[in-house]
Amino acid sequence: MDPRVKGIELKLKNVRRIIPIVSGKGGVGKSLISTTLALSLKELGFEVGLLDLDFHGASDHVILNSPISELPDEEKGVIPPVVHGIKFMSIVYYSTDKPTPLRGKEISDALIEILAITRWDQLDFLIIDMPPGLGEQLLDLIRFIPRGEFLIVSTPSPLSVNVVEKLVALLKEGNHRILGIVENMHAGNNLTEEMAERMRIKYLGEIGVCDEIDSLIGEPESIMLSDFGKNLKKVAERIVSGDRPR
Amino acid sequence: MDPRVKGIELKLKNVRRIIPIVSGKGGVGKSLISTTLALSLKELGFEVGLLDLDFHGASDHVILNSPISELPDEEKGVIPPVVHGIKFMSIVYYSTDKPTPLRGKEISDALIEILAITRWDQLDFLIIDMPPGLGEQLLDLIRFIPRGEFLIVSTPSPLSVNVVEKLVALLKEGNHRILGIVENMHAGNNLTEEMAERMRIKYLGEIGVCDEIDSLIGEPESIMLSDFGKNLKKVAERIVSGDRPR
Amino acid sequence: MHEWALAEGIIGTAIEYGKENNANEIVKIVIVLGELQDVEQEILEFALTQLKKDTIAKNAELIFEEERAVFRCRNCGYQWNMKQSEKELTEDIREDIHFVPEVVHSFLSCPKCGSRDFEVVKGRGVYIKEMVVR
Amino acid sequence: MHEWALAEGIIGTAIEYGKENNANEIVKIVIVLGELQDVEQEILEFALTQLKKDTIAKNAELIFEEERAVFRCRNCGYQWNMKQSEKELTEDIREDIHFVPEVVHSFLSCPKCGSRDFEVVKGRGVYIKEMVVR
Ligand SMILES: Nc1ncnc2c1ncn2[C@@H]1O[C@H](COP(=O)(O)OP(=O)(O)O)[C@@H](O)[C@H]1O
Ligand SMILES: Nc1ncnc2c1ncn2[C@@H]1O[C@H](COP(=O)(O)OP(=O)(O)O)[C@@H](O)[C@H]1O
Ligand SMILES: [Mg+2]
Ligand SMILES: [Mg+2]
Ligand SMILES: [Mg+2]
Ligand SMILES: [Mg+2]
Ligand code: NI
Ligand code: NI
Ligand SMILES: [Zn+2]
Ligand SMILES: [Zn+2]
Repeated sequence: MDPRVKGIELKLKNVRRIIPIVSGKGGVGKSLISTTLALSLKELGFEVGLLDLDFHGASDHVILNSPISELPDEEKGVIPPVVHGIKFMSIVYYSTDKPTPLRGKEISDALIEILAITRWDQLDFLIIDMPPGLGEQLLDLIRFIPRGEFLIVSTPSPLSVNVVEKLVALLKEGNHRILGIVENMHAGNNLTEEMAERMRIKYLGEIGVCDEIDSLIGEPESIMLSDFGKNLKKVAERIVSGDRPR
Repeated sequence: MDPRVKGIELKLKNVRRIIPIVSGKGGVGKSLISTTLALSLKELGFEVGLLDLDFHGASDHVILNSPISELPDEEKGVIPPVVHGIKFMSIVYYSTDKPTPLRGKEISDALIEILAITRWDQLDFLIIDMPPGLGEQLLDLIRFIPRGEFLIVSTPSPLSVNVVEKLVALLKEGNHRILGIVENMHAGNNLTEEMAERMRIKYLGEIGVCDEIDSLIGEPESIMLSDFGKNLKKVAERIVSGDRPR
Repeated sequence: MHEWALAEGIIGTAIEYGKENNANEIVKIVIVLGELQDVEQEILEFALTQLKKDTIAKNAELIFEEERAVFRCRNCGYQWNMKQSEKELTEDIREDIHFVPEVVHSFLSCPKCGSRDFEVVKGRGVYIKEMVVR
Repeated sequence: MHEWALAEGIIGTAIEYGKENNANEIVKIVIVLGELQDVEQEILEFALTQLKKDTIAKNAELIFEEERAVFRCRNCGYQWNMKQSEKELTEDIREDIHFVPEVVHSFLSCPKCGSRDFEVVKGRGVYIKEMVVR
């Protein structure tokens, strides 16, 4: 028997809402949106955690410019370091940002381990940055955290829409909760909005192409002040809707 | 014993060069580059195959606007249908472009099966479009096709460079062959070129941001005529260098 | 007849194994046929018989064993078989699966809880279970 | 002491299992400690002893078994153990692995062929091997 599965449940007991940021497609802005959304919710007064589950393509520590050379403190579990006001956990603390050539079974094991030892304690929101694909991380989240509320990200490219639509179909078929879709790098066409309508999910708004974003990586305060940050705050408010910090 | 492993070797016997298009990072243009590179090599007179191994995010059939409702012919194996002059194989012929929620072991099995049954026969180049990540597809290619010549793709974003550098480190450490790196969506900074220098791999050229590319998806002839296509032809020529069609 | 490709793998593997073990001849090959992939024994046997001519496997006895497919749900643990999924497995879908058994995940889900996260425990496809060389 | 979190999982699992089986008490828990994760038995035992108080596991006997780590290369098939990788496994790296055993793939490679594509066959981490309820 794997005692870690029960461990996951216990560790997330006091986390009010869990929001995995998913797409199926890579490079659509999941990591930038995860990080900026976490910072936005913090700004609105909530207690926020951010978990980077994209083991092969971990990015949130780069966006946050978070130090990773020291191990998180141990105290009846692992305490996620507070970075820019949010509790942040990533495999990079342990892999020291070296390549992690993990196969599926290993990804699943690492994911379960991290969820079973991280002490989020009281949180209003846990934002989970997900890898592309429909693989282990997605299937494991569905399995171990059925109450996750998925936030879908797509760009207006037909290549993105084709892949994202499959993810949405899969989530809908399994009756999983979908908060809605955010269109990133909006570019004039309506492909994403039409897909949202076709799939009957909420269109939560668009983020335009923000030319300066790459130069702001590592400076989260500047990201928050950029057009990207401003647009994302609106998305954050829509997600929060009536909710108030406890 | 798994007879398919030997099958792979036999099926690739008459394929002269095998070029997996990799990045580690998603959304950097691997699929657009794979497809356009295959078409460019064809234009140069070579016999070309294109294999889409990104099972969760299969895109090449969308770019090529290739029909997928009919199964490829069976004849002492499976004959990859010829699309725009190139032999094209993808899991979508069999999944009928429905969502394929596969875990690692299953990805590996599907990959081995497809490689073991597809009859490429005589080819000058087999281009393999790879998924993001350092997972099953990458590890299996390394294992089953050690003679692959990896073509790396990155964008100038620090988020891309951080991930791509890990992939390159992994490939170099294992003494795998690296053709070089293509910078896509070039944007003024030198991060990719500097990384190429730091990692001692060849910088094969840049492709600028091509605003019309999304509107050309599904029209490969138009892609070939676009700035994207023109830039990629230069990359193709660099890859071919002295090689001539047989 | 994509079975020919599978047969090439089998004979190729047998010969390689024989050589590695300095065998003069391959006496017997036991081949398991998984129910999911639904490979026709006669077709495979025909291809194998053609391919083993003029090799050290030319006199090899070919033995076939069928293996029933068993699926297990990773979500609820339920186990089931092909018969129970008969309705979903139309002829078209069976043919897709015949080529790439993993696409079964695009078409089936757990009959009990509906999850797509299931495992093919047994009966996936073709493999060599045993070989006798001399 | 992140062992506390592991202990919570173990006691939580044991109690749940007990309830599902309508048990009055948990008599015994056999816990395997994989060498790779290097969990200290005393610390884990202390945490378990604290956590089982006032539960149906309060009198449970705790039995620990060590499991040696075995690695196998997927590329060349070579099998090896921790001792053979002693040099690579500095104290810092051992600590990283203590928290997330999979990061061993960032630090080790096959001693024979150099491949990073290896499997932890045995001795990965902590699991419950056996439980006796009444
Ligand atoms: N709104 C935007 N405007 C311009 N570029 C963006 C925008 N959002 C994302 N990007 C670009 O896309 C790249 C990928 O973003 P990232 O958050 O890493 O995506 P993912 O996590 O989905 O792979 C970034 O490096 C950045 O260059
Ligand atoms: N040179 C380019 N200029 C503008 N957009 C591009 C360019 N290359 C790629 N893109 C955009 O990036 C997206 C991802 O490309 P794709 O080939 O699917 O990447 P990958 O296969 O690496 O995920 C495309 O949908 C397209 O919108
Ligand atoms: Mg990301
Ligand atoms: Mg792609
Ligand atoms: Mg069909
Ligand atoms: Mg360290
Ligand atoms: Ni067939
Ligand atoms: Ni510890
Ligand atoms: Zn089920
Ligand atoms: Zn090895």
